[in-house]
Amino acid sequence: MGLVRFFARRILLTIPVLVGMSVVVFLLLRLVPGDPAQVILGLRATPEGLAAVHRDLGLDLPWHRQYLHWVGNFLSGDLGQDYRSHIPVAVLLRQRLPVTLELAALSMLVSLCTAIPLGVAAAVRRGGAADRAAMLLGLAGISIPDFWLAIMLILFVALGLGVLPSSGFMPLTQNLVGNLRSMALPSLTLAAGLAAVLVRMTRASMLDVLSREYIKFARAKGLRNRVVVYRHALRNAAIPIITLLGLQSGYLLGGAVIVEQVFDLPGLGSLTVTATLERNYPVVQATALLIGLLFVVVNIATDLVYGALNPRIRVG
Amino acid sequence: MSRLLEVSDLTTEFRSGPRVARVVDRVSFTLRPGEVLGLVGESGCGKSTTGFSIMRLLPPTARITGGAVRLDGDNLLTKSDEEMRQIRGGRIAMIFQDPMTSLNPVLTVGEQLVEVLREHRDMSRPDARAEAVRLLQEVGIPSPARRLDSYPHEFSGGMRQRMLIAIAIACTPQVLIADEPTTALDVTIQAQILRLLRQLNTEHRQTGILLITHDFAVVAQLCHRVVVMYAGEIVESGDVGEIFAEPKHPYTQALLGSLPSRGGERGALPAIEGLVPDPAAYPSGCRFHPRCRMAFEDCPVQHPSRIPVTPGHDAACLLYRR
Amino acid sequence: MASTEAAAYYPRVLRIGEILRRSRMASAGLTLGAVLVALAAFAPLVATADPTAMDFNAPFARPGLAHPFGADNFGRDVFSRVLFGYRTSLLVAAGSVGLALLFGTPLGLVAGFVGGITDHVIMRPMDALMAFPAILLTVSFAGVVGASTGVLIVVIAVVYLPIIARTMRASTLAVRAEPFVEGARSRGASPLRLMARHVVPNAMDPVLIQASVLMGIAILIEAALSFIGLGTQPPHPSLGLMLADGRDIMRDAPWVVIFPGLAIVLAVLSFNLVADGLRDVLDPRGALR
Amino acid sequence: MSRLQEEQVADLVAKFKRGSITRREFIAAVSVLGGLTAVGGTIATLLKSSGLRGSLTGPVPAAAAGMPKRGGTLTAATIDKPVNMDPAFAELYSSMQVYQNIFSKLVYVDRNYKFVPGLAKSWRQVNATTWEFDLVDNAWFHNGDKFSAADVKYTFDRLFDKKLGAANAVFFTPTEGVEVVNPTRVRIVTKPNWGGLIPTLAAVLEVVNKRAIESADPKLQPVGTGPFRFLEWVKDDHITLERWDKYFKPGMPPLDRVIFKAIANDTVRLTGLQKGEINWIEQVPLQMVDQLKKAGAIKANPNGAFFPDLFLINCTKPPFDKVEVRQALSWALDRKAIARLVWFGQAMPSAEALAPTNPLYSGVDPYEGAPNVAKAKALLAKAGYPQGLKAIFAAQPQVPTQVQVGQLIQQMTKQAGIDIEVRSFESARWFEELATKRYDFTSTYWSATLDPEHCYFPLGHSQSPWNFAGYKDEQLDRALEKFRFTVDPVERKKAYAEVVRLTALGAPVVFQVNFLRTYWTQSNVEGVATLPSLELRMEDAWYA
Repeated sequence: MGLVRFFARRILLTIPVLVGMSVVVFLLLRLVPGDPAQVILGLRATPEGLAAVHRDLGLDLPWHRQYLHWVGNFLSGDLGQDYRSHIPVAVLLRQRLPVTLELAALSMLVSLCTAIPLGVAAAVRRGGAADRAAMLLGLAGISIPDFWLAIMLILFVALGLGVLPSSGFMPLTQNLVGNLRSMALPSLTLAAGLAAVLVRMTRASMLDVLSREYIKFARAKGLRNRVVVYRHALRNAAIPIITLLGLQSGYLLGGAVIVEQVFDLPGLGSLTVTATLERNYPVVQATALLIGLLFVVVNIATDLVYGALNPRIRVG
Repeated sequence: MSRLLEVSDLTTEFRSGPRVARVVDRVSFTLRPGEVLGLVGESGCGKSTTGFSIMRLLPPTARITGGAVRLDGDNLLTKSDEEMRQIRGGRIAMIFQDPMTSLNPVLTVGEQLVEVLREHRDMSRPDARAEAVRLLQEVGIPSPARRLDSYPHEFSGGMRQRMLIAIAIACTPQVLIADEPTTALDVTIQAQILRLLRQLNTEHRQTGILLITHDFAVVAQLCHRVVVMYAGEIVESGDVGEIFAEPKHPYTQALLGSLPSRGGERGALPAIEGLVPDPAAYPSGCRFHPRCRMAFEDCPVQHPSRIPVTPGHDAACLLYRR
Repeated sequence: MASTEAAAYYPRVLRIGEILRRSRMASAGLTLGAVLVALAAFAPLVATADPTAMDFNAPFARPGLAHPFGADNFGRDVFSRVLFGYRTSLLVAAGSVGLALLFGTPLGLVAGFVGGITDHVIMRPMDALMAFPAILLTVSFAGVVGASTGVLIVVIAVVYLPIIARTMRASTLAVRAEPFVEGARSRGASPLRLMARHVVPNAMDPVLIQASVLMGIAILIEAALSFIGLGTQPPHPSLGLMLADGRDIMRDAPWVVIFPGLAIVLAVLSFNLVADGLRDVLDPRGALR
Repeated sequence: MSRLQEEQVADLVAKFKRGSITRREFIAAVSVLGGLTAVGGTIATLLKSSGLRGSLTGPVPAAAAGMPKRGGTLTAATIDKPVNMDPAFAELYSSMQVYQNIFSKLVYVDRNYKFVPGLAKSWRQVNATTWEFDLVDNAWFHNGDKFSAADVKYTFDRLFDKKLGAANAVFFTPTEGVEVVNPTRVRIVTKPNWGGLIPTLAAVLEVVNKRAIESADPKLQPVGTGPFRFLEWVKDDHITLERWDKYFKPGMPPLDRVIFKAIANDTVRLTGLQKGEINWIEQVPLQMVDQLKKAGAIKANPNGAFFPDLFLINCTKPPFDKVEVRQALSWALDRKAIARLVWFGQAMPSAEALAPTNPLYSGVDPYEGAPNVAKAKALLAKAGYPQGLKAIFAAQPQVPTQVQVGQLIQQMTKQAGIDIEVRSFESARWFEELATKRYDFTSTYWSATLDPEHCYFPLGHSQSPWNFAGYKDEQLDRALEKFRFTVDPVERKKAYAEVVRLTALGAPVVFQVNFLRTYWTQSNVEGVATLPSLELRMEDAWYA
């Protein structure tokens, strides 16, 4: 029963935040100079043409009516159409979300598999090879801008060795190998940055836990080293790591804009940028809400995992 | 088999950069089965380090540089890490000082008990759980079956200390090292834990208990023999009765003097002036001489060796030269 | 007693001597940082050419004597552009973090110290600000005022404000619970005096460490935003802009993207080294991640 | 020159264009065939064109190799995504590239600027204000309706419907009315002697069907009489067209199907072609053109300089309100450097909108010999800016060539005393700057250049809605109208030359270069060439 109450409370709490955000995004878009009709008609715009587009898109209505109109459609499941390509926004999001999710999942996976073991090894044998590697990867990782790393990978791996594609996206449904090849370099780029932060956090958190009394007591009980490190230490060290993962996945979902653009991946990030630049109101409003929702889902998931790991704050 | 645990000339040093602190300096004592030996001294005298040296559970900056620790004739210092690991928790177990921090907060109490049983007595999971319930009962925890799957934060300090004890005796160890087991508890709980330890001592006749404490009252209630440490050395050892009746070493006398006895007269308790010496720069000769009221010209020069004052009761003080 | 009293006034971070002595990393970071700042400051002297000067008949010149880092498609000297690019990067980093500190610290201090309703009134908008998509913020600022380095400094400062405020609030809460603060309060010290003499000096350490990290990240953000055309405007050299322009021609002139990128890495690395060094010295147990 | 020689020369020209033989080999081979002069204009044009490494702008010989074979599917990759299939709007060039294969025009233009029959078999100018068109009787709309004159009338009526606000209406302003004489003859009444009717019909008038427009959204469901029928549009991915069996040109089009994809990134588009997944692409990374031509694995099809890039100068506010300042800017330009450095040699320096191959081409350039710093400085002094002036060039980060040209002229004009700041505006803001005339000056391309009227008139005439420069000059207006209302080709060419001269001197717009739009295909694809109307006629394409 506790869990249901927890979910209900969290969902109810997020609704005002999302509504608030949608209003702010709606207003901000209208406040910023630049008329969507002008972008659509470009140099061939004529006064009648602009008026016709405004009528067609409902932009001639007062703002509050436009917002209520949008909310009405939203509640009935209609997210409106992309001003330029007339593609239903729902279709656009359905095409773009999997790309962003796959990119986020792959880079999260790669970074977890490298950062956690390396961070643990670094903490267990301080000053050892793993520790030096962790420090190096950590410092280099957070100092290298991801978009530069992307360009270097394209330059040396894609163009240099001609091994992996330098850009473009092959849908999973179409061809698995092609998909993984097209996602290889982009996820590697994001994973590097994420792994750097993760390895530093894991190492610091493990060092902190390994100095605790209950670890000394576990050793006094004569438990194998593996048991002490992974069952006793890592489970405690995982708590701050999970918090970090929650924050980082927020970045992966909305922030990986530039990596998406450098590798020409049709993800949510690049959609937000192009739509914002073209004043594509329905697309921007929908993507902002979706990214906001993903943030909320990630936060709830982090809290749940928190509870699972840390009995003291277990929920329900 | 009369000598269960024989520590001879054990020396442990902490190295940090140029500084070398000889925290344990040629310490020797023996523990017989069924006996409770008190290792007593002010904090910082090296008694806890002695305990951890025996367990070979020292931090990276510390190293045992001399002596021998024979458990049942085996010299633990020559054991490999793996061999030592199997001994810990099995043949030698340890109880830590602060129950609040010694149990893993994210694992259930049952898990932390069962894992020791499965490790050393390779029992199956169900058998281990059953044994765990029995152990909790033995250390006086109410409705143990139900509490097995609770988490440490759901227990009081006293209960958690009983948990530590249960874990320690899980594999009926030959030697039980208790490092300040009651210091972190309030007085009423302290009494219960001491009663429990005494009860365990009477039931497990073959187990020897090394009780590390700074509290003579605890020594009085629990120990058969006592060893007094000062500045990394043993300054006096003997039967509890004798030591309490006729302490020989000025340091022991001072310690006992500052003990509020029930019947004693009012008035300020005498305190020992000065501070415990820095382990990297011990005073010359007898290390207690700067704070010793009975010190005379030889004390700063000559280093006293432990001389038997009466059979079974020796003291390391120049007053009792052979 | 006087000496410890005085020491309490200056955040330990500022006792440079001690930090340098005790942390090789911090000193490495500081020296690297100092070198970069010097290069940026004396760019006009050090640069081998005017960063905006084009040489029409030497496009894509390879790295060599004339152009240490080679030339771009307009024949502009990459080395000089990197040096002047540093000026923009360091200006943005210092400006944005400075602004964020100016406003974020007091907000965090008051929220942490006073607590209760004030805490919520200050911190809830901060949380909302953090969830806001930074790209929309940038575009709207750039849209209204026109993209430029100045706008960039303000935008990054706005993004950093909640981070600094939250860090300051957390460390204020920690310091406020310290016995010596309770002691001072019991001696009748006014809240203002309390905050100024006791809380701020001791709470600043984590904030200044955070600031150092944020300086590094600010350089990344400036480069990123210029990369997509919303930050620094041509002809002002910016490392991000150079990367963006270089992308199309990197096949023929890889040096046009390699060196600006390396320059960014060095700048950010110096700030991170300093932050790591400070953290090791001032908080060995790593509580201030 | 014998029939055989002509055949061999054509083959050599085709091989040279594909880059499979170098210029030196070409000349050696031709001389063997009987001397350079004997081969005529083609070779001369080829040799004279400076800065054009390996490409050819002379009149293109007819398809060298045999008759088109029937069948096959061609996958084409344009740069941008198509957005709107309604021909009245002509919204985004990428939309036109698709729907020009679904709809038909009354009149078409071929590679050599000759106007050839489309839905109109023949046409004549009955009197000063009336033109009559005899229509084909075997054309069918894809929804089964038979094509007749009524459809032409409906198309025009819809174009002029103010409520619809169709952009192409601007090109037809001189049109007075359209009358149906009989199902196969239609009469168009215009202002007297409008010389631009035929070129405008060939450029922007696709005939639509009333029943189709009213039954489905014309933006999404195009129905025309063209060679290919609209099959499906998988949004954000591709559009498939299928051969229309009842196409009024017998036996055409050779291809069974055409699939249009959009790939924005040059490298990805090129890789697709090289890997064989795509058979036709719109453009390759410009700096790789020579290298690809040498490699010869993929085919560069004959191209034309039909895509002018020009400066738009705001004449309504300082500093460019004074004509001398605009002229000073014209003098300060180095068009060769722009062509070489910004367009990597894939553009021709040019002082006017038309390509040299266009019969009306004037070659007039009052700024012969630019860049000339002295003249520029003198003009600035005359305009009251002896110590020079500052101006802002508005550039869109999303249009790299615009940012590049901005940075380049910044350097060029500095010596002449014009201090230019390049300021970035994302597209929405850039259009806003243009519409509200807040900008100083900027650059843009202009895609309608089949006839000067489609370019000079909208940009230069004071009454035109697209007079972004806000330029008002009686003399130029009169010259534009004189050119518009002249039919005789010789007179038109003279009138056009005058328009070019006046436009250059008034300098509201300053032409810089003409971009050589090149289509690239796999080696077995024949019949594809850039057309002066920039149409993408897939009906010409076939697999060898």
